[in-house]
Amino acid sequence: MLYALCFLLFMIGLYSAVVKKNMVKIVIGIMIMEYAVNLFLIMLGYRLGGKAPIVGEEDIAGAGGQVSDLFLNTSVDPLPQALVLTTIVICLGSLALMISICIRVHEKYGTFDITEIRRLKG
Amino acid sequence: MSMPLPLFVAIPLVTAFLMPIVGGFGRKGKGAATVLANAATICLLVFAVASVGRTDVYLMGKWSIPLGINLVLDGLSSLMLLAIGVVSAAAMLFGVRYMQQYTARAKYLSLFMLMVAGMNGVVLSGDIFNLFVFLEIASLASYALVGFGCEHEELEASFKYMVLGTIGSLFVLFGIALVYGNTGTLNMAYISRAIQQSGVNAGLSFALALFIVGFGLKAAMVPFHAWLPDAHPSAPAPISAMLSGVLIKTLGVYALSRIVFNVFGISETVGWLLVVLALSSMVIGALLAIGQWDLKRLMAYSSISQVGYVMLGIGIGGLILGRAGPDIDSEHLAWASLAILGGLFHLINHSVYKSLLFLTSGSVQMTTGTREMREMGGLAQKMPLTRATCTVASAAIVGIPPFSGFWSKLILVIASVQAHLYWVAAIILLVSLCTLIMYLKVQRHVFLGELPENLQNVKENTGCMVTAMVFLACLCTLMGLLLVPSLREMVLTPAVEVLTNGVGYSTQIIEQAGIGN
Amino acid sequence: MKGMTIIVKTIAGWVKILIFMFGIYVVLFGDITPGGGFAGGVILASSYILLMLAFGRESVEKNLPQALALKLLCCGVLAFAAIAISGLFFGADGFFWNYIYQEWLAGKDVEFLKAGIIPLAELAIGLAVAASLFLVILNLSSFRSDISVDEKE
Amino acid sequence: MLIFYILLLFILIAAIIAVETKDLLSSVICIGAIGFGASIMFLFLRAPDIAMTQIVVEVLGLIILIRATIRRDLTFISGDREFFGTVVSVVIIFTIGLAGLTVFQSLQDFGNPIFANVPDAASQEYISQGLAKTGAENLVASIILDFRAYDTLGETTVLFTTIIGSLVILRREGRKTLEGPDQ
Repeated sequence: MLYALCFLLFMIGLYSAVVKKNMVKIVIGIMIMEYAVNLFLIMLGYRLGGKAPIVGEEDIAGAGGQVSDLFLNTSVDPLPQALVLTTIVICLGSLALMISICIRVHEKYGTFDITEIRRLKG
Repeated sequence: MSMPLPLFVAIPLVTAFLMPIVGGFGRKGKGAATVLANAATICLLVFAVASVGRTDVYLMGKWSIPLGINLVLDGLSSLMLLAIGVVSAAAMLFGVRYMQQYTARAKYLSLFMLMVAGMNGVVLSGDIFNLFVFLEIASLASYALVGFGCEHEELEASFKYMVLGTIGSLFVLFGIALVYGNTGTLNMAYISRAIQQSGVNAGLSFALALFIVGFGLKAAMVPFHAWLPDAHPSAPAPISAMLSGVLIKTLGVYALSRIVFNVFGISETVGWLLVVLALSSMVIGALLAIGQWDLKRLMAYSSISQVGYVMLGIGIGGLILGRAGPDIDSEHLAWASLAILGGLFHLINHSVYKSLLFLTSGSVQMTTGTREMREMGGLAQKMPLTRATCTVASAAIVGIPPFSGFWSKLILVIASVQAHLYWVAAIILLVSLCTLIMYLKVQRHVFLGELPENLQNVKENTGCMVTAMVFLACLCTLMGLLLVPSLREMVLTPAVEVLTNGVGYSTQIIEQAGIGN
Repeated sequence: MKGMTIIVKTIAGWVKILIFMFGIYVVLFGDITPGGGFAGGVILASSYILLMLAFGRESVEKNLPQALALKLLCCGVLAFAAIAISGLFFGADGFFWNYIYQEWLAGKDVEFLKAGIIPLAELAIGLAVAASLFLVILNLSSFRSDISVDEKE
Repeated sequence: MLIFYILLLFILIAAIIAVETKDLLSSVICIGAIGFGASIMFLFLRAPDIAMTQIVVEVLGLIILIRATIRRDLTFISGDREFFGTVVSVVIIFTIGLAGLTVFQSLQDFGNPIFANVPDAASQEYISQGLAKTGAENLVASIILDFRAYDTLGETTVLFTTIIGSLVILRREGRKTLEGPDQ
């Protein structure tokens, strides 16, 4: 059910990106889609009553960095977290580039309305 | 191992990082940056030629899979590396002179190298998330390069391209998340093994649909093609050559066929889907192209139609493989291989002649200052070399016998007849006719006819630009030699075997990774 | 942008140091605590952005010119790439091979650089991220009122 | 469990307001609300690294977005594109949404991650061997900078690409006249 709500968020973003005619609204739609994917990835790795994937003092069971069974069985999945860290930065980068293009288009055409930005024919 | 695989990514990356520093030292620095970038692309071309015929699995950071990321070099990857190497070396050389009409050349070189690095990364990656990261590098660099001129149309095309491209990337990312949620791994070989064990459930088939839409957007297959006719003409000519020549094939066709064939395993439904998408791209692209009067826009629509040919070959092969199932007899396997061979051969042909066509259009645009075909004419006397190379490329794309395009189209026709799809063969011939009409139009209106008053003083380009065009034209005429058995065994057959092998990919990679290190 | 009032300027001057220190802390201890190169780099960049909002763009640009920030960015990413490539030379043929932890410090108990290349990579990434975000904000805010790096040459 | 539903509903409502409101500045502020909601949610999902990165990135993203909207385009542009295109897009989105809603049955239940059920999943190995093999207590750091460091190289490159790209896009003059003949 939570997953489906996440997918709904993705669809709201897609709706905004495809249907709206204000360029900033399109960018906002893309941002919402990104949030949805990030949330979905993290949720996939969550374990009920889990622990953050950081080995504390009390989790070390033996020499050479062996961790205790308790930690092994309660830690949440670290892999999606690493992936989301990557996607967050990618999204920030594409946001910066997209906003640069928006500002430049606004300077050239004087509007954010994409139905008026139509020099290229179909 | 003589040469480690990461160098394919590391060389262009380091060159790209160096560009803003080197280019900061005034005029001499810019010259040095240009020389450095050209050396890097030529170096990559040499490496790509050296890697033909090798298979290799490289483990990043010496971590065994699935812990770490692996790079895979097989027949298909080395074919793509070869195409990227050839086109990027020629486009870079062409750009030395052409890009002097723009400012910020050091940044252009940097973005160009980043795009090459991204494409090489996509081609080599054996990890699905890593593939996504490098796909983003290549696409972000191309968004910026499309808007490089900072004029009205260019920015508009760039925005359109960026929105659709980002939506495509997010679809791919959501598909990756679903795949991870269903299989618990990101390594393509392990995903493939898990899918074979559990079968394709609802989540995985939805993920496959997301991948087809996402990569279809990158490849500009017909329902998703809206950005391409704007983006490709707006970019500077060397970048148009890169985008049409290799980018849409690497990010779209290569990634899609890798995932459909090697990770999920081909089925008849997916095969039909690919054939239908390919046919609609071919027909609609060709019909729209005939009506264009903008030289580069015509070529962009023709790209849509030609990518359709590539997908058609791969799709027919997939259809035959999917119909026969896992225990396929040798005759059907041979026909499937032939279809895929046609598709891949057309892929590499198209990357050569379409980039050549875009370079000639850049040469024409630079001397005449316009892309409008109605304002040109009679350039044959003024620009003999451009005319000659353009004619060679047109002959190849139309499919006039000694040139390469003829052979790949012939193979596609034979394969579709063998698959009992006679109407597909008819469509291939009809689309070829449309292609003939559009390139006759180019010849008629650009190079023949009356020379307008204002173009009396134009001169042929010399130096780097002509060298790049002649290099590609020579390749274009010689490309048919790839079908000679000994060369075919080296270049094309291994690539075909990768796709016909299907999900056998997983066991092969896991074995190689275990033994190799 | 001329900057804000004297109160804002004074407080921003103090807070800036704290944010900067916090950013460096987050970057350096990324292998032990949450955070790391990216979060730390963004915090470092935001200390400069605070200065930019309080004192105006010109004074910040005097402090850290665009061309220098671009060079810092290149140095950061080059350092990260160099860490990756150095794995090919130290230790047999492993791109990104963590040779410091696996070979040089194997079995030893040290405080500094305990995780091998990880803290070094965090530093490189922190530098790159801080410089790049600073550049983005500076460029977006200076658009229309200033010439960019290229035309100064 | 309940807290996740509350936070997700909050995010969804903020998203709907962000998409539908007429005022651009309020829609940007709603994006901020989504980001902070997501950040708190990451904290409850036991991902402190992500929560921290999300919050700082969110601040910067908001600065960038506000920079784009403020003092520009005071006339409100609202509404949709052409009627026919809108209807087609909405129908397509609705179908994808319906198709998508059914597929989540195939996933493991929430709170029971897939890696715990696959014997040779990489994540098991990361948790049990991560500290021993890389020396970093923060397993996320050990993954992004050691096991999957190649991804991080790509990620830094993405940032570099976008910076160079936006510098290129924000140039004052795109073209110049050609100097001298080609040699």
